[in-house]
Amino acid sequence: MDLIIKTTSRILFPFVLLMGIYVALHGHISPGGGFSAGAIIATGFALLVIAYTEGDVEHRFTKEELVDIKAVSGLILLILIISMGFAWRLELLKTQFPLALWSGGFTPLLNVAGALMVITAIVTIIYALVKE
Amino acid sequence: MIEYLIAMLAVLLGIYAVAFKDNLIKKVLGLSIISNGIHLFLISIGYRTNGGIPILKDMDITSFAQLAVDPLPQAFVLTSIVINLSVTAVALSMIILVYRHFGTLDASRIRELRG
Amino acid sequence: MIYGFYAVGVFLASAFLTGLVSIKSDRYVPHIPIAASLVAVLLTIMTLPDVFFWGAVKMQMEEWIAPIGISIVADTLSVTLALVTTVIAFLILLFSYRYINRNSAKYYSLLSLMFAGVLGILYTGDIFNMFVFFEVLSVSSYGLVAFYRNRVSLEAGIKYLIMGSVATSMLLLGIAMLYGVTGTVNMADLALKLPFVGGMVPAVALALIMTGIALKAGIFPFHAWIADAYEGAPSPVSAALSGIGIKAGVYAMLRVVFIVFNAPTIVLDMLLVFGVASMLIGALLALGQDNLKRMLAYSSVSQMGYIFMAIGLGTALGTAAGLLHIVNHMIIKSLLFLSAGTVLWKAKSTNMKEIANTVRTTPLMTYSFLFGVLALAGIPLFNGFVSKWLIYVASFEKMPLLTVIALVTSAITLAYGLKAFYAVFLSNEKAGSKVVLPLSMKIPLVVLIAIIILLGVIPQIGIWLAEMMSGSLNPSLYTGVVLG
Amino acid sequence: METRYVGLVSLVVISAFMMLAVAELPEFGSFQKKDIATYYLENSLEDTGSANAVNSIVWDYRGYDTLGEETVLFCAALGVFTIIRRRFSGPHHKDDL
Repeated sequence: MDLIIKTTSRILFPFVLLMGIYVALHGHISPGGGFSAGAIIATGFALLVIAYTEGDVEHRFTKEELVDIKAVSGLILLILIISMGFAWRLELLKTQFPLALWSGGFTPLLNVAGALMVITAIVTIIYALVKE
Repeated sequence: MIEYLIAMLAVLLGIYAVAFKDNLIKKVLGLSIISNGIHLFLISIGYRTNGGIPILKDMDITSFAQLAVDPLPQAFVLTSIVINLSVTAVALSMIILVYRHFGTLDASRIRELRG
Repeated sequence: MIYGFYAVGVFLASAFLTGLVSIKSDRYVPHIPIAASLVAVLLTIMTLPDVFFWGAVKMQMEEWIAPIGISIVADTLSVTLALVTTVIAFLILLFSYRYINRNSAKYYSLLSLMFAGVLGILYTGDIFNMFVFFEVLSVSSYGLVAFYRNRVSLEAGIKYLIMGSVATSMLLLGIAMLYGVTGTVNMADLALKLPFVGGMVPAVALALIMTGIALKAGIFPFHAWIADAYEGAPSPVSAALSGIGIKAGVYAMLRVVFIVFNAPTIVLDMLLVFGVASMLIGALLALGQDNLKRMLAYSSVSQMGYIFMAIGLGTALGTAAGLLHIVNHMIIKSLLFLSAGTVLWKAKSTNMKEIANTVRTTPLMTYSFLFGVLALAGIPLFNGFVSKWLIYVASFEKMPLLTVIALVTSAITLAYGLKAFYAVFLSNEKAGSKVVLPLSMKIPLVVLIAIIILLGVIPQIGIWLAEMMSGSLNPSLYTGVVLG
Repeated sequence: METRYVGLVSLVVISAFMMLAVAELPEFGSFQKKDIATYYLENSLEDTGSANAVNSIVWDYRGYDTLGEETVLFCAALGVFTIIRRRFSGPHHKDDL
């Protein structure tokens, strides 16, 4: 990939990230939420992975052989958050703490966890496919 | 009634692609066409004539309930999109290796070559 | 409280923990799923008393009123199947302790997710939730079928994937239509609202759902993928798929046809026709196979035909016989695949002739395969006999011709079973490497043989179980419990 | 080639069947028989505290579905990794059994 694509993707990446984070955090007020935010940020990463040969992207991820185990475990942490939420809520601790600032009870927390989950999954899949 | 037809046509197109196209990648594309057709069908089931998006902006609850579109199929579509994504991801990674092993993506030829 | 339902969470947790543990060392990876399946067995046993006492128990996710949230229902049918599933899951995981030595972290994660998917289907009372867990079951088995990554398993994997996802899309389309017409997704609510809906839509929705589920259960017109998938997959995975994966499809079909649509007669007759067809075709195809795994795969198709035929009879005895045959077939088929696994462990190919002169089998392997074949064919003193005898009696009441066909198929089953038994086990006094079975492979075989003989010698257990299970198939009890 | 005709015929039959069913679905914009949906619209704010009804359903009312869906995503990532392992061996010999 020649220089133009590399530089533009490098410049563009932070804005995509910002957009994704905004959508994730405001899931309970504005449209979008966990999944769309995850998709947005994942496309940001995909942009980088495709623009750069994996050589340069390598420094974004840890060492080569750790990548696939790390990716798997990365997913796990996030699923644990979600299943914790699910299990915790199963005990019907319905303490509806009306966080004034967030005006959301429990959903924003799960939105962010879901978004992280989707990002890790898609990024690992893209990375595996590109590296192949 | 006509509005649902388009969704049905998409599903049928997808089925045609999966059943009759030989190239594996076309089959996987057919799968996502079926899936998108179903999503269109789901959303159009939940539609309400000139209904607004189901997000409570600056309305009181009762008029919001009369105006907003049905949110339940949208939740199903969200789930189904992610499922479709994961199935396509697994399918594509398999196709990469099938191509490496068999040298071709033609489903009928693969069946002969598997020996 | 439905403790058995937490088994789904236990399997999910074990899948994720194996991934985490695999970072440090691969040595402790198999221990987690095996422990998890033990906990799952315990949890399911804990639910047995109150389910069998009340007939059906409902638990609501976060206490929303019935049709709003997702309702979790455990009735006698789902708990019995869940118990058999968790026991077999434990045995399969134990069996693969020494069988899979490379990439074991991913293998165990995917396998425990597959069991989580099956248990999720068994316990859910919500039709969309059943679709989601069908997907969990199928996506994890796509990865497992293509686990060996050689020519055969890759081709099997891609074919299974394409057929599987078309099936689940049809299922989703059927659910979408039902939602369009009735506005609810909760099965009990659907059962109440569907009779008031006229016209064609329920019929088409049922047809779509049935095609999706029939494809998953590998019935006659859609049985193409089964032989390849079982041939390509590692033996414990084929045992899990045929023992448990297909049964989730049959359970879902039972749930939809009997509870939601209240068993319309046309559907039962169709089940009868498809059952008889797949019974015969499966048996004949199995007869002609010289590959051990493909033969077992086609015998699964024919046994599923028995189950569908028994249920298609429509009589109370027929359904009871069919349900009992599901349980029996789960146990027998897992035993057969695991014993085939022990043989194939050291053998290079799955062709029966070549196996004969490469592996000298130990007595345990020989007897386990022999007992499995005899039980499959319904020979007295084995559990297969109890359910097959009920099927013969039930089909005799309805149409004597069916009993004749059933008897002929059992004869064919015996024929191809013994043919495989002779080819692989009896004719190899010659060289071949002595196979020393590790303990982790011996225990599952011994346990399964014990269960088969126990159920065979004391048929009252089976008959009592069949009555209890068929008791849960009446919609009024189900809707009463769920909707209060 | 005859399998093509059989396939085509079955496709035509399926499409006719589906069109019939579609004809009887409720009117496009009509919102009848949706009591559950109206329940969600009415009390999603005070039950889950989020104005976005779709999000409250996905994450709170039917969170169990989303958990199942996350596991599907997790299975896919694992499936891709089991299939594309780094030590990919040559095309023509039996892989690690």
